[in-house]
Amino acid sequence: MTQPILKARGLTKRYGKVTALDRCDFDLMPGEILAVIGDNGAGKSTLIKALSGAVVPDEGSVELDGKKVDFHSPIDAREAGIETVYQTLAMSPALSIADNMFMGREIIQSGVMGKLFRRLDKAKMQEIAREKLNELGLMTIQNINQAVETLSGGQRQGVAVARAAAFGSKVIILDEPTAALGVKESRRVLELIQDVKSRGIPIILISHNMPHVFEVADRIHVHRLGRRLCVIDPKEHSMSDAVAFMTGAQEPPEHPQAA
Amino acid sequence: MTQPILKARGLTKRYGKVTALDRCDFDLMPGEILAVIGDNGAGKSTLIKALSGAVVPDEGSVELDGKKVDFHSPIDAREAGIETVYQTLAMSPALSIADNMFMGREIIQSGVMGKLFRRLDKAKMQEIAREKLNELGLMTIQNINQAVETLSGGQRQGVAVARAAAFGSKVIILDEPTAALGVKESRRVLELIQDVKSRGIPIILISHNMPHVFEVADRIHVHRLGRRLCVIDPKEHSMSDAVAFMTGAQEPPEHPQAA
Amino acid sequence: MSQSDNFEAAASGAATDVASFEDTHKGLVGQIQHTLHVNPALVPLIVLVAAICIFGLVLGSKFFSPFALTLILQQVQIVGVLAAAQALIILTAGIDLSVGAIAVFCTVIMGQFSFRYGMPPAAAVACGLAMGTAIGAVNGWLVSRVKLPPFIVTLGMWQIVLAANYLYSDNETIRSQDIANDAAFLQFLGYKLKFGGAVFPLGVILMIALVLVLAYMLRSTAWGRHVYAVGDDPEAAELAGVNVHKTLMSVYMLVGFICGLAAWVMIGRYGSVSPSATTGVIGNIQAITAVVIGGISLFGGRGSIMGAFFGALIVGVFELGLRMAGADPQWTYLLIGVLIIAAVSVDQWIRKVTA
Amino acid sequence: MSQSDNFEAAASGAATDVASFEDTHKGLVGQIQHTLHVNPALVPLIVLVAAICIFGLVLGSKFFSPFALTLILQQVQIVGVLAAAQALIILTAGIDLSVGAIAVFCTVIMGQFSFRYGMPPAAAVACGLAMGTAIGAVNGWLVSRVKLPPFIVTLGMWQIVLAANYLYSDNETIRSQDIANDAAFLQFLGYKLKFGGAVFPLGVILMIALVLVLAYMLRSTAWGRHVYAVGDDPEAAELAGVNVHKTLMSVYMLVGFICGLAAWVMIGRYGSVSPSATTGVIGNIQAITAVVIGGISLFGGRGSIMGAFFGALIVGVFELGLRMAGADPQWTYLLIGVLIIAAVSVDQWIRKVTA
Amino acid sequence: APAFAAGHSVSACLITKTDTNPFFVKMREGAEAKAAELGIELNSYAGKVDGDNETQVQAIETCIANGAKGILLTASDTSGIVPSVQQARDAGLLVIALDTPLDPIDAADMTFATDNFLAGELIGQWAAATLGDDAANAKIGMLDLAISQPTVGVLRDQGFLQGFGIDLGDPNKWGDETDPRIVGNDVTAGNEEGGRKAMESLLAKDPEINVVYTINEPAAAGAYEALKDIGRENDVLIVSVDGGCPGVQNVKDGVIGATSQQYPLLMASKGIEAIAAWAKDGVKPAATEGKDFFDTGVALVTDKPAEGVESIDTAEGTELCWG
Ligand SMILES: Nc1ncnc2c1ncn2[C@@H]1O[C@H](COP(=O)(O)OP(=O)(O)OP(=O)(O)O)[C@@H](O)[C@H]1O
Ligand SMILES: Nc1ncnc2c1ncn2[C@@H]1O[C@H](COP(=O)(O)OP(=O)(O)OP(=O)(O)O)[C@@H](O)[C@H]1O
Ligand SMILES: O[C@@H]1[C@@H](O)[C@H](O)OC[C@H]1O
Ligand SMILES: [Mg+2]
Ligand SMILES: [Mg+2]
Repeated sequence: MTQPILKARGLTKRYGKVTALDRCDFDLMPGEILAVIGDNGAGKSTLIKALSGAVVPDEGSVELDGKKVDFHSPIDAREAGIETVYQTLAMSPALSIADNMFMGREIIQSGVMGKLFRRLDKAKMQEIAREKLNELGLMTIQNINQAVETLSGGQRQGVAVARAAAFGSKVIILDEPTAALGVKESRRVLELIQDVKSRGIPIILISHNMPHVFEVADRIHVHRLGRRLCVIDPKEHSMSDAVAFMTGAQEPPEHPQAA
Repeated sequence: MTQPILKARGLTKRYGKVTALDRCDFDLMPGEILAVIGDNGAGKSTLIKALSGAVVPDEGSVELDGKKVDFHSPIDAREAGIETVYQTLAMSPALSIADNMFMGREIIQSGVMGKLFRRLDKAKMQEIAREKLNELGLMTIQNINQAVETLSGGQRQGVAVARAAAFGSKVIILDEPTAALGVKESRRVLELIQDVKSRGIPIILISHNMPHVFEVADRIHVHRLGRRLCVIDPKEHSMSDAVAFMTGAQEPPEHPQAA
Repeated sequence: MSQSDNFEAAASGAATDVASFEDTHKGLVGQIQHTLHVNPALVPLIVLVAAICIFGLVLGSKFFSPFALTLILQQVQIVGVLAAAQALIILTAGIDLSVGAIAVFCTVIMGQFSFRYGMPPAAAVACGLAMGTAIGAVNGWLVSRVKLPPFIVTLGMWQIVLAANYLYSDNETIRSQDIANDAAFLQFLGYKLKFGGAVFPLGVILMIALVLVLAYMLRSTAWGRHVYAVGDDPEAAELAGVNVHKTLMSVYMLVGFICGLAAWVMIGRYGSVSPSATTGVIGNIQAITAVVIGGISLFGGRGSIMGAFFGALIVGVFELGLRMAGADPQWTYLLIGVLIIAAVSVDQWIRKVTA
Repeated sequence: MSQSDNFEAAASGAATDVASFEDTHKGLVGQIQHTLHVNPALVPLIVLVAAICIFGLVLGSKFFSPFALTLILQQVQIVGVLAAAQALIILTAGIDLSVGAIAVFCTVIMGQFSFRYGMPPAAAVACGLAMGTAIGAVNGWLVSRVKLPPFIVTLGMWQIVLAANYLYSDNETIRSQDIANDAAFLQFLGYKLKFGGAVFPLGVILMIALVLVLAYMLRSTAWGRHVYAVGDDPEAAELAGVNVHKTLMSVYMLVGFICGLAAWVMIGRYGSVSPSATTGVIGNIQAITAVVIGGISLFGGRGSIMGAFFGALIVGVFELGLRMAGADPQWTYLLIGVLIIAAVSVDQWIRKVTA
Repeated sequence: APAFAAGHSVSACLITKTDTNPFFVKMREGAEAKAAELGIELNSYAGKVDGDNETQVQAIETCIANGAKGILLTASDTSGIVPSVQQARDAGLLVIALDTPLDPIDAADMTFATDNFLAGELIGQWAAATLGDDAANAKIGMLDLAISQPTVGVLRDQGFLQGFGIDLGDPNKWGDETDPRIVGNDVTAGNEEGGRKAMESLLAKDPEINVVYTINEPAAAGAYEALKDIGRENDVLIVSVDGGCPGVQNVKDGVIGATSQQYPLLMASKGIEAIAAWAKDGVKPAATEGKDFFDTGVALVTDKPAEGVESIDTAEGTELCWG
């Protein structure tokens, strides 16, 4: 049996009286697309934050490739190869689209100006940014130097997704990447996800869009009240089943492990 | 022929070099559910902001009930009976759910404490808030006094929608009210929309979710590149048509006015 | 009906009870943690009590006497009142550099109106309060309507009011004896209630009452909620239906009025009216310091006015304690610098463990 | 495949060109509007030029002379350097109340290390710069690691450094004549280049060079982008992969170093080393004022360092202009308050019409 | 005072305007030396900035709470502090004003001070005498302390003008004079930084200035730097007040023409002696003959003595200087 590439056991996170994660387990297999579904406030975002170092859980352990890891910041996780699009998007509102896309991995000019004066290659970054946005079909962005805060809700989300996709790595986590996107832009993101998978990189996809989830996911982690309720195979269960499990309308199947 | 209850002509809004609205027209008929669809960045949010006083257009006019209006702030629009859920939700992150729901229309205690000292009736506001959230199925909110910034993305959106629904008025505008909502919560919002309509109040619904749009809308305003491309009747056109129009894949029908 | 219904319908049997978990924080520690989590204003109170205890242990009964403890209240009464005013502004994400200058100018108005124009002292006090309110209104208008940054508006106003104060008063001090003889009402708030060794001037009582009233207004009235909302995110507040302009104007005018009250407290405490009172120059920084030590965020919308009051007391305790211990002035300043940082570190630490 | 495909597939023929509209802002006015929209730092420059022109018209050639105009540069050189430092901190959404005190303390270090310990003056200057950097590092560590509000950290540090400055120096001034005789290198930045009536001390040239270098670093290096990102939204920056701690530490240390440079400029300008220089007490407010007039937001992440430089010059022009016009000191003080508010109002107005 | 005064039975307080000015630092050192000699415990306090009445009030309250026997006070606000002084005297403390008389002067038990008006008058007379006939068309720059016009500053400024022969207008205020010889007033905060900027501003207004009054010697040193820059350091007369050692050295080096020297150490040690006597036998000190305060004296220090103005040279001045 293959080892999970990313594995968590007994994750717990409390905020004062609110319990966001309640002894939660998690497994991501190599090369798969794992969807995470659940009610609003079930704890999905908190779970992936705990996996990506953005939140330090009160209890529990995380293993990457079989080795215990202890992320204290998203930078740690990123260095270990985990790339995340957060639900809040994590953008600097006053900075431009290109600035945001290359934040923390700026391109420096070649030649003296770059070596000696560490001058950024703005033209190149803008060009790449425009290209990535076009790939996502975000043709309504008129000015690539617009500040992110002036973008429409969907445009902003598109920039965040483009950023994660542009920097392929070990695991990609997407927290509701298409929530604010239009029909065309959502489709492009789904294609992109397939694309990344075909490069062998596993993906965690949080989404409330059942048709999309059932279209792309290999396995579905159903989250309820801060923990993993069950994992189902989309080929064996219907969307109605999934919705019934996650809302508590129906008991989960006996053997929670599907893959 | 009935008069539109809310009507706009030639609305234009520019931000520096970016054109968000380009001589846009708009009509909302009494008692109808009008959906507004369009690509990301097409200018839908800017349009409804111009209608609700949150943005003052550079050019163009707005009429409410046949009379020209000139809103300079959302408060003006609200006093004229237009209630809006903005895409950015317009919440005070550090304040509680109840505080946010009753912002600007707080309930004051009866009796001396209320009359003389204008003391708020917190218990009552909390009770109503909890009730409205339960109506929307947001059962994962454990603590009604939680600050809004600590809510999950979907919980936050639920609070904003509950706020608008709780205060019925002349026109209700919803800018992507279900984007971050789960399956169950989205359904409840759709039911709520039908409910409001049955009380005779017209609704403007912006959404990227075609099945939902086609389920509830009486007419669909297709927005493209800052203006109204056409208005279609969901009974006469398919979802595919709508998507083809709004993305520019297909020319719109000859007679843009459907109703 | 659309094709999405089939699976969405499955949600209709969803569970309908509010989520709940067993409470794992048990016992006294858990209780304390929860209390602090819910009432962060208590954190500066803990720092305050700790500071009093430490100085009490070191200095003994000299410090731990009703006389010395009420002396602290007397020494912070002006900063305390100004801190209450400053807290309101900072809650709206503003800052007011002019509070001290307005207060001093109002003392001059109260004094000169009585002596130069022979007004009855009660009327002169009313004029002083009105002047404070008017200056506050100008600040508020510039911030809210002209949309200037509060820092700049009140920096300019600070200079304007201070210079006007010197020009109008001719740099003349009105002596305490003269006020006592001819316009005693100006010194009304200096009247002292004594209980054993404890001394409570009316000014101290006014300060405490003011803090309680403002705390009530902020917590339990719609106005208070609007002040927080405006400070938190003015755009969101406006969209949600708060009249941001009206709220800001009311805050700045109220603050001007409170500065007028501070003026009256000043005359009570010092007896005389002096245009060169240092409050005009450093009162703003003192008030801001108290507010920030009290845990109110300079970015607005977070914190409580009680915190500002405790913040003022914390500084007062440090200052009196170090003076009584006989530290020499530069060492006192140095140590107060250290203690301010330490106090806030402790505060931060308590917040962290109770988060 | 799922049932959603049927309609989503319709998007596949979507238009693929980037949206564009005809440009309706035409002509010179449109061009100017667009330039200002894209470079808001130019707005304070306009205010500056307008101020110079108005004073030039009123005062004639007396003001409009190379001598008077370069005198302004000389008078703002210290505030200009401190404002550059302050701008960096404010861009990270911080504030530094200790800049002036650090600068004065560094003059004392440079002076006393030369005279008390007989160090070669160049080494003493290096020690002064190192001390500035070290104090900056402490500030940065408290802000970034202990997570204290910058206002409190630097307020405490202000008091600590100022007191240390008096204690260490014994309040003794080192006279200009003695420095010129025994440690002339300390006065190096006071050396003057003259072109006709125009006078440029090296300190002024250092200030201008510093501003240009910082402007380059902020605009064209990754570090600069990180500074803006941290000031804009530190949580988002951290999530996006910026090392917030490293960025903050580098900013605070650089600022400390620049304060050391300001110290060297001070010795050049005043000749002597005096622990009671006013810069220690009001240098912070002066620097913040320049920064805010220059259009940098106190909430971080917005504005340019050139703005801060123009802000410092605007204040310098007003001060010299009013003094030359013969306003008496109290009136000058009042009018500067008015002019600061007016300058920012004009700035705000220009921004509005070009939005 | 249990914990801290264990070894001493008598404790005293020294409260100065600030302790950033060397004048007060030396005053404190003088008081500390004398207190150590007489076995008195001394606590020192100071305002945060010049003119800080509030902190001085707090200091007096602390002294009362600490059970001190007497207070030496250089008041920031001469009438504003009076009620607190009264409170201290009512509590049985001896209060002595140093350097700056209270208003009214008898609000303190005694005053040990320089006559600041006289100090100004001496340098005014010296400047007028040195210029001779040119005094009639002199161009004078006045470098004062602060826009709040604290009394020391006003007294010296007005004393200087009186000595120079200029009509004072209101003697409680500077800046209201109409004599055309005055180019203007500016403020310096009493340090080099302020001195230089104020001088530059006055020079920009009228580059012909040839007499400069300065509130104290650091301000004078700053003014000199500005003059040196435009090459006028040798044809302008700078006068000042204080007589600190760097100041006297500056007179010797020709930076300052003449300065009026005062004696803070004397004030302080006399003050401590008085408190010791009060604690021991309950006697209060007496005033100088013919004055309502104890005059600790003032002397004009210059190496260019002028006709009709008594002065000492810098050698003697250096011996008497304070810090
Ligand atoms: N900082 C915080 N403080 C307090 N409670 C929090 C905090 N962050 C999250 N919570 C609570 O934890 C629970 C889980 O939140 P989380 O964001 O993980 O939900 P989610 O499953 O991602 O929901 P959604 O689908 O709406 O995004 C919610 O009840 C939320 O209110
Ligand atoms: N304040 C602003 N400054 C500059 N450009 C802006 C501003 N607000 C909106 N825009 C631009 O105007 C256009 C329309 O934005 P709008 O938010 O109305 O789009 P939308 O149709 O609501 O998109 P979405 O479906 O993604 O929410 C976008 O290109 C956006 O970048
Ligand atoms: O009298 C003091 C004076 O001598 C000193 O130079 O400055 C401060 C004054 O109060
Ligand atoms: Mg989430
Ligand atoms: Mg939108």
